[in-house]
Amino acid sequence: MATDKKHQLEIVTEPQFLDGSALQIPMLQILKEDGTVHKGAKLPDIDKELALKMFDTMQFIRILDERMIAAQRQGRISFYLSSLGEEAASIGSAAALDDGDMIMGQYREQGALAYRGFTVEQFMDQLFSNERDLGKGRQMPVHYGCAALNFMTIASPLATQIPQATGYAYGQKMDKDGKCTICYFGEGAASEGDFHAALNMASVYKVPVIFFCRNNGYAISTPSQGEQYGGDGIAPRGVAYGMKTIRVDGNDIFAVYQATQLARKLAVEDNEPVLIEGMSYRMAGHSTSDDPTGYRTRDEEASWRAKDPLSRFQAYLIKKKWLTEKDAEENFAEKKAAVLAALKEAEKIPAPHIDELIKDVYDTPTPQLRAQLEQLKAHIRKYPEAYPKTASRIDGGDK
Amino acid sequence: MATDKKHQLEIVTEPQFLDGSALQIPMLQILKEDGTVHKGAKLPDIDKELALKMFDTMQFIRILDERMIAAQRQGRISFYLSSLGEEAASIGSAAALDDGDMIMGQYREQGALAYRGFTVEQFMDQLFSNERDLGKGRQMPVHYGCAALNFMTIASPLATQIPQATGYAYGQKMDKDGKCTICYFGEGAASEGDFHAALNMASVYKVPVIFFCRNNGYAISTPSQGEQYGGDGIAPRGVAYGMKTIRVDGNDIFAVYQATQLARKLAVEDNEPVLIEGMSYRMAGHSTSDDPTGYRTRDEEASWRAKDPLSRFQAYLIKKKWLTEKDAEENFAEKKAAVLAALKEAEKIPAPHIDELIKDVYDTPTPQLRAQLEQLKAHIRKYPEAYPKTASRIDGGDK
Amino acid sequence: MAKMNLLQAINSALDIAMAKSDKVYSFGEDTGAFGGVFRATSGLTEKYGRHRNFNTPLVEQGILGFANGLASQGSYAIAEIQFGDYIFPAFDQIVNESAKFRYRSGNEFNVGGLTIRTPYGGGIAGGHYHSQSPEAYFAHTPGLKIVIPRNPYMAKGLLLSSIFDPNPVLFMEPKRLYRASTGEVPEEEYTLELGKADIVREGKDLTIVAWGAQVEMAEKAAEKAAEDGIDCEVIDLVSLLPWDIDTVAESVMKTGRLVVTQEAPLTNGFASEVAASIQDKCFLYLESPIARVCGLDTPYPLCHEKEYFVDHLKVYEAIKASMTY
Amino acid sequence: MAKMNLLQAINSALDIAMAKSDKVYSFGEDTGAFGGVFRATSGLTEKYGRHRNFNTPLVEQGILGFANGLASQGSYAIAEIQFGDYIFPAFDQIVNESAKFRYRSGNEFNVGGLTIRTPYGGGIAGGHYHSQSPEAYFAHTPGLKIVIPRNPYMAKGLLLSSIFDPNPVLFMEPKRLYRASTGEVPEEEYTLELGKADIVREGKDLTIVAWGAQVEMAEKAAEKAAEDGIDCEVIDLVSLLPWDIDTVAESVMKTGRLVVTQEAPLTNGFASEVAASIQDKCFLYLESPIARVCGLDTPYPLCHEKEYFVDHLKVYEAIKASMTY
Ligand SMILES: Cc1ncc(C[n+]2csc(CCOP(=O)(O)OP(=O)(O)O)c2C)c(N)n1
Ligand SMILES: Cc1ncc(C[n+]2csc(CCOP(=O)(O)OP(=O)(O)O)c2C)c(N)n1
Ligand SMILES: [Mg+2]
Ligand SMILES: [Mg+2]
Repeated sequence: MATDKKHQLEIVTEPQFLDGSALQIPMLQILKEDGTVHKGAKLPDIDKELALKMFDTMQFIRILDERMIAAQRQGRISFYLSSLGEEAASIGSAAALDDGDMIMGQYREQGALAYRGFTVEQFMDQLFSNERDLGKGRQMPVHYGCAALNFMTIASPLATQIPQATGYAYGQKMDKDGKCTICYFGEGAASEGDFHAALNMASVYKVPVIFFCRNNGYAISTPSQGEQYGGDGIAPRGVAYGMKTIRVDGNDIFAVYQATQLARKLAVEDNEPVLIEGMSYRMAGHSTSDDPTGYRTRDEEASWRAKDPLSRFQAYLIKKKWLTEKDAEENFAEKKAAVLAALKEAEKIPAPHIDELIKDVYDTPTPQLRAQLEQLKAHIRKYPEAYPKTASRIDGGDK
Repeated sequence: MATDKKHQLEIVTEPQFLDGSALQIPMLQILKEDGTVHKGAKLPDIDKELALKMFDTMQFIRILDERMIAAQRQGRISFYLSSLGEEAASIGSAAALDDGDMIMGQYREQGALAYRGFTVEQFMDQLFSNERDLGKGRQMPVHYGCAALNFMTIASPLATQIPQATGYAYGQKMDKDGKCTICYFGEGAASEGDFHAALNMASVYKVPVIFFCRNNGYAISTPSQGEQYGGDGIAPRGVAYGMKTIRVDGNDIFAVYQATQLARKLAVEDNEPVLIEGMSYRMAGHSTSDDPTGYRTRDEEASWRAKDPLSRFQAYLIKKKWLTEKDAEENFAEKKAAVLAALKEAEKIPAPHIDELIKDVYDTPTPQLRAQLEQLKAHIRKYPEAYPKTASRIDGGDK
Repeated sequence: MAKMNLLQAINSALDIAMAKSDKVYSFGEDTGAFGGVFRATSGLTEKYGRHRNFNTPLVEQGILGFANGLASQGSYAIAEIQFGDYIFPAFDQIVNESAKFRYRSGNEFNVGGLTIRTPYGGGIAGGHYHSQSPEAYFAHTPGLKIVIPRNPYMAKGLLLSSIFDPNPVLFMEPKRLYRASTGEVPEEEYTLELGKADIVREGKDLTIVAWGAQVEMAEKAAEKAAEDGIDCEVIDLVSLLPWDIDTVAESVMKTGRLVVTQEAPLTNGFASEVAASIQDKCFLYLESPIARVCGLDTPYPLCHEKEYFVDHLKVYEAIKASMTY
Repeated sequence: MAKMNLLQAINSALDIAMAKSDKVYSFGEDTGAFGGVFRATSGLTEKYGRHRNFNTPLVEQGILGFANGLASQGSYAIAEIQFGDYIFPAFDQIVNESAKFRYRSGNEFNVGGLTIRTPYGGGIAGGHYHSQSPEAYFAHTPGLKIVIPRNPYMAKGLLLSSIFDPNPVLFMEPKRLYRASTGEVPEEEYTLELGKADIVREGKDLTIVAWGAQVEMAEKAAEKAAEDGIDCEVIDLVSLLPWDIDTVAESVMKTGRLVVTQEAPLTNGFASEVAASIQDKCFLYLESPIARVCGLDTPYPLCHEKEYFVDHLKVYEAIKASMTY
């Protein structure tokens, strides 16, 4: 009832304005920057196998990102967008989920996808828009998606996936399938109207969704504090929506894992939506189209290199004797070789056939679309040299 | 800097989820429901003249609203939307402002407009869409606007005026004119994406704007608590944006006045945006198109009648001896007569000339629009009986 | 068969769809137990529970975002936007998301289960923001279907088809006809083909194309023209995306003349698409220019609604002008 | 005169406008000291301070809401939307607010000081969401002006006109030409008339209508056709709202043939409006159907961009088809 609530309101007779200081939210950290554990901190329940899988994925993504930035510089792909420095956020959270949970990402969550089992070949096929790409080469590099792995296809418009996650989770709740949805987004995207809609609706409907905000300090060139928002980041908004909320060190894979594991329990068992704000830093440029020297200092970047999530976790694993320096190096070399091999293979695979152009607009192409395609093909046949990627195969389609 | 903030974050090593209970915001009340003053409460600095002007305006609006609901039932106007029960919120806040401050309303702020000096004739001209209407009869009843009184024309799309208020206030800040903007909206409209954009941007830019949320318990049939939002109303969002925030009893004109006066000081002197949440209740249907018996009980309505802002204020004034019962009754009768007279006059004034149809689309009509108008006029001349409102005057325009 | 008005026909379609599958959900502002401001969803909460038919918070972009997500999960999501005039905050979710969901994913994911219902159009003293006919804003969007019924029978069959069509559908309801239009409607389930135009009156002299509430104006104008001995064919487009260009072209090849009418402003309305396509397809058959009878290029006015409105007299005048060209 | 590319011309217009009046503000995502992702606003913060040229939070509906409010206050608000593909969250603020602000208030208030700048169009390997040409979505909106320059000289003069025009203007910048198109541009202030089309090549056999980046394709196609002895007239529409129907009609009455080209998908694009209007105005003069050479009715694809793109060859083929009809 609308009125019940008001009756409970505490009454004061002197005006007092609150502000951001009324709600300062601390940050959960388990691993310190040097990879040692905070005194008294309880480690999440992670065995050696799981820990090494998480580490392996982090290492793989680090290699993939670095290699593909280089490949873009060499002109082999048109565009790339890395998650350098943020691997713990996506991998630590993905590891705490069930494989049946839906993942909706923004575009910097290749770690979560790799953790789910997306192969290096699959990554490359998407990056090269070749005919093996599950997305049929239609979107820019890094817009991965895979129904079999419950990883929703990435799309460029920011924040649109956030209310979609609320809707997806509503379906899961009604299906009573014991699954939840995790939705990643940047602190920049959290300024969009869709963010507000999503969290408010999730709070009203009580759906099993985990909103994971990667607060990496920047939205392209725009610094978060003071230019993206005026308050204490994103977490206080969760409280304002009456939602379970926690802030974690996004570079501490244990903090991320633990918070996500508990969040999943709240989501799946109690239908409580949860907001997690992971504090991190975007180590590279926004994408290969961006040069961050235009808006931030090398000193600032260096100060964050000391907090690197990969070396932090590695230091822990070595101290714990679950890993040796040598293993780490050998694994690194092996993965690098695999990435290089897959890259070389993928770039040779041809582009999708021109017949694919009109598919999937609707479940079946309309007569108009068929006519448009035929007209286009006739045109290509007339000027094959102008359309070299498709002309040679134009009459070998699957129609 | 993006990083400074993070360094200050308090670190915890045990996961703890916050929720709405971390921030419960009390409500300022000065006048109790019976019109007596809370013990120890400091009254705002309001002299007899001001108090009676506020009371007069409340009474006028109450009469106008009741009369026009009746006029709609009689079929004399097509639509009406009252502010019954919420008069204190708009009038108490408007009274605390400077006449040069911009008011941007939603559609239930006729009280603020009347306080500024909009005449009963001006109200009627708009309600009857006659040729004297400042809005040229183009919008539905209650969509008032008046540049001379710094009252932005009301428009139906909800929440769009909230980011506009941030922008308007930005201009005021840059002009250094010592003025601010107040922006009213319902708790329903606060669910829109535009609300989020507006408050976040105001917090980032530090502009002299007062966001006044009239939380009246309903958005048409949708109750606020649990169906519009899951948290503790709208006020906690202000805190989350790092904005000065206060919650007041919206039916207590002193609480409203005092909070707004202090808010204006924060806005104009410190460029601090402020969020005020006024708790109230929509006593009538949403509009004359609505019948609230479909979604709420008479008991609930009755419980709020006891909190009526007009009788509460009247009780205070009589106790204070600034007003007698008899004065109140006589004033009531006088205003009612004026409303009736204005109504009768306004409904006789003709509709705007057909030439007005194409004006103000652009600063000057385009050739295409002129041609369209000429074609329309030729058509009306051919079928005058089909367009009786304009046909007889069609060739007496001002072109 | 039962006598139903357009609202009842819609309610009946929703009822049947919800009974048919547990995975059908209906939601929007005030659409829960209250049944919506026009009462299209009344009774559904009682029958199917408050988790199947429910209120949303007041946020159109959220309604569509939520609906897209729910549909992508495999549910049938029926989202109501209270007035067509308020669909624009959801424009991004519809145009950039719903419409491109399948294509961009290479068919890994889709929102085929999505149906957006919204009342549209004028003639109800609603002024700027309760009268718009925004169909053309959406008609430039591959991936979306747009369907507009003209009467109760069409409304029920088309809505059932839309709900279970494997593509996102924008279903626009002529609100002027909600209670005004009544007719015989089967009580049981039936569907009508999407993408197919309907010849509602045969004629040989001139073709009139209309959709939604304008079909009535076209028919009235045709009747009036018949008194002058002009024999009009009236086509209800029914679907605007994809639209049935062949039926229209065939008719125009027969009649040689075309009048297209829409409530929305002239410039870049859907009538322009019809005219552009048909002059191309039927160039050698046209005996006079294709006429568009549309709203003026102004916002929808309140006090001059009668003058602004595209009534049968305006359509009739266009017919005569075309015949005497 | 100086040699400038299209970006520099825009930057120069902004610079001049901001120098001219203290009440000119420029803002958008990343447009502050950094100068925007394309650098159109670079140097402005340095020159005019961080309160005149600044970053916004990442929220397009907020950018336009803020801009509408600022313009209604009497300021000149120049809002950048980073990519035309991301303008849709602001659709409501533009279509329901900016465009109707003056009309709905009876001219008590207006947002004439508003200019919306946004890069649009394909040819840059941007896929679905960095390639769209959304002009037609806005062209159905009385109250708005839409302006698209084809080269640096036009860009500077038109942008200065747009900024100080007493109506809200959507100014769309062909991003493929940002650095590719260079030319002589006066360093000082100058303006160009809005609403006026520009005949960029005279000819007598066939008229080609284009706007923005497509003008280049039209010109190239005209050159190629000239080799076949076909003499094309090329018209840059420049303004889409209001658009200069008279100039196009005059040309078509002379040539008898019309090809309209646009990057956006065919259905309900602005080319449809041009075709619909011209077949009406020039019915007796047309010797062949008006051809529309447009994108296919699909989302903008990445890997088949070259095939999808409306290049000069496609325009050329349409010219030939029209000539031999
Ligand atoms: C609706 C929309 N607006 C603008 C953009 C352009 N854009 C792409 S990424 C980006 C910054 C995003 O920042 P954030 O959300 O913090 O994520 P991060 O890149 O830091 O991971 C912008 C402005 C977009 N893709 N979509
Ligand atoms: C964008 C938009 N969506 C929907 C509507 C229809 N509508 C008009 S008033 C209203 C409820 C508003 O509730 P609230 O903001 O709480 O204000 P109140 O009426 O209670 O004062 C709705 C849904 C609208 N006018 N604009
Ligand atoms: Mg970021
Ligand atoms: Mg309310």
